[in-house]
Amino acid sequence: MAEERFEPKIVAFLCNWCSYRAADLAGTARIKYQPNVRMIRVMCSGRVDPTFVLKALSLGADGVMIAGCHPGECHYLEQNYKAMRRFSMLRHSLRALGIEDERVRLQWASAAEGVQLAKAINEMVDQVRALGPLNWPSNWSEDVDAAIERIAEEHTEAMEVPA
Amino acid sequence: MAKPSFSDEIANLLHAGHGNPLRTCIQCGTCSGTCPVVEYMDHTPRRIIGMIRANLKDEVLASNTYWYCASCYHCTVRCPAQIDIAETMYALKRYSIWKHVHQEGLVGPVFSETFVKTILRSGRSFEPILATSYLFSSGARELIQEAFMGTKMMLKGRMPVLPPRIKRLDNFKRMVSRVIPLEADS
Amino acid sequence: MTKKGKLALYWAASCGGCEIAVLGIDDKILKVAEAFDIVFWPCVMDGKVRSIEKMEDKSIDLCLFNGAIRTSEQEYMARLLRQKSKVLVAFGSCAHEGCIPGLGNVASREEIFQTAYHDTPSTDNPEGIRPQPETEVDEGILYLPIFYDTVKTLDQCVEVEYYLPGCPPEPERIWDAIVAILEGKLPAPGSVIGAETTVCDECPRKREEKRIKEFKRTWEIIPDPEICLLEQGLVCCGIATRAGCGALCPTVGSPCIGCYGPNEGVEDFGARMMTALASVIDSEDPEEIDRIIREGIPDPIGTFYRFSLAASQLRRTALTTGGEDQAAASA
Amino acid sequence: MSEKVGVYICHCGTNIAGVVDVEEVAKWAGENLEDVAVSREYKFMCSSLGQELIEDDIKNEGLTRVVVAACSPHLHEKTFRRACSNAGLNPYLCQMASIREQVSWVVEDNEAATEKAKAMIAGAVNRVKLHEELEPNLVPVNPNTLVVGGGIAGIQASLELADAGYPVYLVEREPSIGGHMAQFDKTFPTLDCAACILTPKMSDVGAHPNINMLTYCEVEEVSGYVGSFNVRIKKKAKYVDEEKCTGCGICIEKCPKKVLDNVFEVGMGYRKSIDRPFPQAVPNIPVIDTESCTYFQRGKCKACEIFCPTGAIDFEQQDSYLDLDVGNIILTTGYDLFDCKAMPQYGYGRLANVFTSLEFERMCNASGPTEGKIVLRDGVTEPKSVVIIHCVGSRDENHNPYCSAICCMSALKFGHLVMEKTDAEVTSCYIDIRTTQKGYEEFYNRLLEEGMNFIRGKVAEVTDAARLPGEEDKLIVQVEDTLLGIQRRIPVDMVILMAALEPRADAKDVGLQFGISCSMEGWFTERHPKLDPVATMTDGIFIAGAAQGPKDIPATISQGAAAAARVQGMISVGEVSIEPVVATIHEENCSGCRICNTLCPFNAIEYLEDKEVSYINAALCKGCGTCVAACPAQAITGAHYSNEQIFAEIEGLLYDVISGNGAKAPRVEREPVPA
Amino acid sequence: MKEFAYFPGCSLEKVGLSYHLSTVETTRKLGVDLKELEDWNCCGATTYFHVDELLAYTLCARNLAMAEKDNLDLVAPCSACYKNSYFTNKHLKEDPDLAEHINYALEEDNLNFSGQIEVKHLIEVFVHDVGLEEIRNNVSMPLEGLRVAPYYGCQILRPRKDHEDVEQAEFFEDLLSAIGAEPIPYPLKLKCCGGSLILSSREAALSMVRNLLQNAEDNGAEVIATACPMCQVNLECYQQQVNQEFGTRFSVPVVYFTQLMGLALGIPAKKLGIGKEIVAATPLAPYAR
Ligand SMILES: Cc1cc2nc3c(=O)[nH]c(=O)nc-3n(C[C@H](O)[C@H](O)[C@H](O)COP(=O)(O)OP(=O)(O)OC[C@H]3O[C@@H](n4cnc5c(N)ncnc54)[C@H](O)[C@@H]3O)c2cc1C
Ligand SMILES: Cc1cc2nc3c(=O)[nH]c(=O)nc-3n(C[C@H](O)[C@H](O)[C@H](O)COP(=O)(O)OP(=O)(O)OC[C@H]3O[C@@H](n4cnc5c(N)ncnc54)[C@H](O)[C@@H]3O)c2cc1C
Ligand code: SF4
Ligand code: SF4
Ligand code: SF4
Ligand code: SF4
Ligand code: SF4
Ligand code: SF4
Ligand code: SF4
Ligand code: SF4
Repeated sequence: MAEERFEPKIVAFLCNWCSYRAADLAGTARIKYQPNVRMIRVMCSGRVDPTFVLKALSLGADGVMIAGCHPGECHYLEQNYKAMRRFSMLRHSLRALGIEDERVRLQWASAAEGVQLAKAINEMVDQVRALGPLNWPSNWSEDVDAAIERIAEEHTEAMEVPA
Repeated sequence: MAKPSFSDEIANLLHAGHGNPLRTCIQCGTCSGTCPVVEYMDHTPRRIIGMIRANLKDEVLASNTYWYCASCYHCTVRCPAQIDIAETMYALKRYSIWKHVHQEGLVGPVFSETFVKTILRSGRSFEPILATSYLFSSGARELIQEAFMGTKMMLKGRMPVLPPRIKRLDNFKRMVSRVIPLEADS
Repeated sequence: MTKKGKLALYWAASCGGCEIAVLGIDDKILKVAEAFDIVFWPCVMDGKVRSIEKMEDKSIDLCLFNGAIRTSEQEYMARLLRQKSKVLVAFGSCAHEGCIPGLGNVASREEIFQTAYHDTPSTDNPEGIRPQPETEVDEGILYLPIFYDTVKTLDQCVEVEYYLPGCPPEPERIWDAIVAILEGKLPAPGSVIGAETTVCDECPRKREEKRIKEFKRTWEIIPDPEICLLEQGLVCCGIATRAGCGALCPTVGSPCIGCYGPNEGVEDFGARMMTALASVIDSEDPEEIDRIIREGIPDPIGTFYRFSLAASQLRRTALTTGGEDQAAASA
Repeated sequence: MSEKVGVYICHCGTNIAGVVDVEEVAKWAGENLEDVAVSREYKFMCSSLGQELIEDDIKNEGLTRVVVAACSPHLHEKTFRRACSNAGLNPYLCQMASIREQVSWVVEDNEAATEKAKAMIAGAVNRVKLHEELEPNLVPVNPNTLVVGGGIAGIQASLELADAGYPVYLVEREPSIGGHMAQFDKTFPTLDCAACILTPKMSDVGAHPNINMLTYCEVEEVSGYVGSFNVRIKKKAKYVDEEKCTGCGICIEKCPKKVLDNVFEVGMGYRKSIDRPFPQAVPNIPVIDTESCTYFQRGKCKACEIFCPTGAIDFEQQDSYLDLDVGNIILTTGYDLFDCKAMPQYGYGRLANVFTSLEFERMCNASGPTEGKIVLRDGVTEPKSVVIIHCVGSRDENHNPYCSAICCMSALKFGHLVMEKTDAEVTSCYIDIRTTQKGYEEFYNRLLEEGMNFIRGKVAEVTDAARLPGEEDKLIVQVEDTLLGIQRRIPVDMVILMAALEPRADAKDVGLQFGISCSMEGWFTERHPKLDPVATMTDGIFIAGAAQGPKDIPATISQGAAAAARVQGMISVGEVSIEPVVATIHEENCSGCRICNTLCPFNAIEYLEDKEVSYINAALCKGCGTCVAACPAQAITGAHYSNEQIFAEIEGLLYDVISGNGAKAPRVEREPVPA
Repeated sequence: MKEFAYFPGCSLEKVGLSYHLSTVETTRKLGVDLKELEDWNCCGATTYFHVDELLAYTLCARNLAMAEKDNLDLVAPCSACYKNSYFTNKHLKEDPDLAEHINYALEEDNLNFSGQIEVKHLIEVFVHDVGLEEIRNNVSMPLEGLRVAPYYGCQILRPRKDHEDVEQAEFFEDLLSAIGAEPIPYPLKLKCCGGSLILSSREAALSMVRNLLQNAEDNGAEVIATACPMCQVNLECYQQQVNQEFGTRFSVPVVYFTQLMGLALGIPAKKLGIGKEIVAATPLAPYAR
């Protein structure tokens, strides 16, 4: 049997008008892509709050994709430019936190670009797979209960001996 | 794995175009309408593209079309599907040289190989060697004409007498061998 | 008033400023003393942990806990006081969201020890001694608390009833909170006691629509005294920081650095700053945008998470070195 | 109170069930997801039986939330919302998970597909529990309509509305309505004379009591929202008093200044400094062109003023402004013709006898510069041979990738006209002949019968470099006859370029002004390419005609009428419901930082100076959520896309990861320390 | 003063010696400093690409890398050298994988391509970097009355598409006007001369040469000016064979534009290599010093 391959979990935010429709199109056209990406529909890439991305990563996602209409083609005229700026800011901070660029991706996909979206998803999944699991919560999960218990025991012992 | 089709093979040879496929050709004929040498070709450039797409490998390789292409790039700049036709012609030349299949009696392939060998030997080109070595394989009439002109040009000081060389030839050869295996004689 | 309540105050990883802030309520401290018996306040009066351990559960009415959790001992104290107190208040930014001690989360224990016990110029440690959780001496084994890789907030260790934000909390707000507690007019458990809007609300500066072409550092400009600092290019966290301080910093021309923490309902302070600032950058060219951000905000963590890194969604930078040694040794 | 969620998983025949193990997923959802009261799978959820299933469960099981895992919400969200509504559940308490388009159709491995479907459903269930009941907002609709662009599309739309009894303002930026159609001689495929069918319509517009025709005007500013837009119109000075002018034309006759007409006559003819574009212009009022007028340029002349019998000339006239209130807007701004100079290989502008299609139209037109005679640039010589080149600037990645849709038919029309009016031989060089509408292929057949020649091949170049005998003093068209596989050089006297239709040069600006978007090329984007071709993403703004994409007159008219019908529908209902997916600022949390103020492209966000807080006008908000994501105080919430709902969805999507690492949330409760 | 890395190319060493000489003279006169690449190699004309694409890129990249070392833009007077260098530069800049591959080979010669510089054709340097105004100001012997057919050839313009004028260039005419000559319009000015076919497909090439000469002559050209040694050899040296083959009587001098410029700038004819022609450049005599 083949060795078990790491299957990253990626959350994707798709804007209702372009990229979600691109995903629809990829579906209708039966374009196969890797199943690792789980989609959330938002009205616009401009709705994507950096907190969503941080939340997904802190909950254990290995990567996050934000997809929207091409610059200049936003259904809300120009809101994807805001997404672009926030993405730039977020990436700047994520770098400082030690998260690789490939894990968070901004992807433009028009409603006609099912193929391109599928390609981008495949590419991202491959990149994240190559990086390995992010498993962010492990960064802070220290097992310290034993140490605290020992302090408690020590104190109990000390109390038993009358001062 | 399935063997790549002929059209895939040709697409893969178009490195700079990232294998820009010929699939988007709409067979409009702009290329052939443009081509200045089309009357000498046995198939028009458009047909060659159509034939590649139809995987008519033997017919394509047997054609003289790609050896007649003058690399004028006029078709390339005009193609409405942005296909680099001239580059495709190069790809066919390469393919046929590698596979040693091309129409009998064509001068082009011999010339190309000789030319490249010269450069790999010296780093620079040297017209007399080139002309003579290729002329062994072509007719006497051209030989006389070429010798006639060569002498004339030599008299005018326009033909080199000694072959030029570059200085760091060793480095150069090693560099080349990192890209393609050098033949023993070079 | 029939029976006096019992009050405990404790400090964990903190600077002591919060303790001073408590004293900042001035003569009102007497009213506090009227209402409460202070059973534990290590900073001010002698007391024994043991006596707390012996107390009945929930016998302390109010515990004001300041400081973040950096060591196992602090976590032990947090658990202990939790168990003994009816109402546990995360007092001040450190307990609330990690504050400056929480910025230690940009490094690992290993890196911190390396700096503190080896690399600083003033260190004289020829034998390279480092604190160890366990040391064998002739008398037996000596234990030291474990120094965590990751600083935690109080509520990451134990359940907390209320939060009092600020570095330190303003004395007026402390008094307001105490009054609320005394009068039993408390919000739902889990709430922050404070305003529900941000510093801009209290800031007297004039505001226009915001469009930022360039971020400036404080030493680069002498800000106009009337106009919003952010509009002058200074990264002012007043937009995202909970009101309560009276806009102390921006009023005197210094941009807000965010000590009062995020507004009600916000999950990540830094994200709010990032998104707000990025939204109003005045460019549509990705390279230009990158440049403005890179040059204007060289230290995004220090800028956006100065007080809240430990409480943020990601809590810390990726842990590359250090890790298991101490915890493993103690187990 | 916990919610009772119903989960419905659709097989979509085998579309979903063929890949996703729907039984397993339904069982899993029922057993593992919190608050799920009912979990079912069914063959076709969108069928009436499928919908009944939901309705029954809502009634009988008391469901408070519904999740349908089926196709894309773009397809059936409305269907399932309606089902909920029918059963008395607020429609916004329903959520779909797209397990067809995003799972079964795109995932190869059945197991992986089933896993992904579970995650998507977990996300939807988590989210739907936080949904809120929403009610659409109702606003009244002003019965006035603004139509921008007086081509055939705008004319049709205006007449439909006016005939139905509603007031229309028709704004046209040129001095006369009529658009491109007014320039033509005949129209394919029936070859009716363009003027014969257009002029009556134009005069109807001019005379209609319900139409207020505003020619030589431009829209300056637009604000407001569906039902009540406010529009500011700039009336450019005509220097002729419209009230006094009778259209006698004496001024035109007397004006001494003749200039090349680059607009209506596309450079083929001349006009006076005071003139109307063409004799049948509506309104029949001339306009002074200050750029060329002797008086405006040199301060002397005034011939027109002197001769005008009614004293209508007014050199002092200024631009003026008009403010209108309208309920709906129809944009019918049409197209521009591709600039053939961008393809120098065809010689336009260099080789005299290369004409553009529009030039040729003017030449054929009996009232045009040559009075309908087909002649070479010298104005007298009749061509003996003509080549028509198709796809000039169309179907060409170097210029416009799309097909311009009308030029094949126009080329056939031209072929017919040339052969009708001259003895010339006509050859069309084409890539494909596209004659897809009713009667079009028949027209092609007719031209074949009439003897027009066809060569399949895109022309490579047109040159005057003679090489072979017979080429001297001719234009040589070099082309591959692709059906024969040979290159041909065809010597001819005249070449006609079938230039592409392009979006108006200012289309993107106009789009921005009205808050609608354009395709990459610049065509106005419709709400749905198949199902809603005349509406746009902005409610109350409709599009019709060639502004939406290249099309012929029948299609243009249909769209004009369709847009008008849509507007009539809005007016007759009298009020319009606005999607409740809008953003709201919570005043008590807003600090008045003004970060959000610049962010809304629909100007929905205002700053209230007195309260020092920002405010969102729900009627203007389109619900994009950008401001919601931006507010640093988190004072803005977005209905149906709140942070909590999205967080919940993220948690659901990652259900399998979260349970794996025990870090459900950063805040952890611990057991008390033992005493 | 403007400085460029100069890549003369093999042809200029001998066949196109007069191009080299006149280039050196004219640039010097106009204050352009050409620094010859110290150990350049052949660009391979078009034939490399017949044999191996990567090899072709490698050889061109070696020259580019040497120019990068000096941090100078590369200028080539030969159209083939220019086109090969230009596209190698472009493709390598756009495709980091390709660049990595090529750099692996360049390591052997201690070179590295990083995409720092631009590649220009000599005529571009005159038209854009020096500027027509500057040239006009330096003309001491305007070539008044000399009817010149500017011959662009292929590869200055094609396959580059970012020139807005690939189909209808005018800059050669502008340059000729600037030195006082009279550029004659003739439709085939951008057509291929068949240069790369002359050895391999002579029949085709000769017919292309004939068409060009015919078109230039029909339109009244006294001389043809070229900007490429290949074109020059092709159009000039094969005239006799064209005459034999087609029974024509062409005798049109074909000179380098730099030679014409040199004369106009008052440089002695000898220094410009005038006199090395096979078809004597008699129409230039009145302007020669
Ligand atoms: C050469 C040629 C021949 C053709 N022949 C035929 C044919 O025989 N049969 C056929 O069915 N179709 C034919 N067509 C297609 C036909 O022209 C179009 O289908 C039709 O004209 C589209 O009408 P429209 O109203 O959408 O646009 P247009 O005719 O372009 O009208 C748009 C109007 O809007 C005005 N306008 C533009 N912008 C503004 C603004 N910002 N503010 C105010 N006003 C503005 C313009 O001045 C113009 O009056 C032909 C097209 C061409 C190019
Ligand atoms: C194979 C094929 C594929 C196609 N694919 C596409 C595509 O991908 N995209 C696209 O845009 N178009 C496509 N089309 C075209 C599309 O089918 C038509 O444009 C569209 O269906 C026309 O709709 P309709 O309502 O006019 O007619 P119809 O769909 O034919 O509907 C007419 C209805 O009227 C009923 N009816 C008929 N006579 C009577 C009567 N006397 N009394 C009562 N009822 C009656 C019929 O039963 C029928 O339900 C395709 C067509 C075909 C043949
Ligand atoms: S020009 Fe391009 S699209 Fe047309 S036939 Fe040639 S390769 Fe195909
Ligand atoms: S590049 Fe070759 S195929 Fe293309 S037009 Fe020139 S000679 Fe013909
Ligand atoms: S200075 Fe700071 S606190 Fe004051 S208004 Fe501006 S952003 Fe807000
Ligand atoms: S609801 Fe959607 S998925 Fe289900 S049967 Fe209908 S179309 Fe198919
Ligand atoms: S004033 Fe102007 S418009 Fe009137 S007649 Fe004179 S030139 Fe013509
Ligand atoms: S309609 Fe005909 S001529 Fe026009 S672009 Fe389409 S195919 Fe070409
Ligand atoms: S961004 Fe938020 S706090 Fe600032 S003005 Fe807007 S709503 Fe108010
Ligand atoms: S949600 Fe979008 S449309 Fe609505 S007010 Fe905010 S920015 Fe404007």
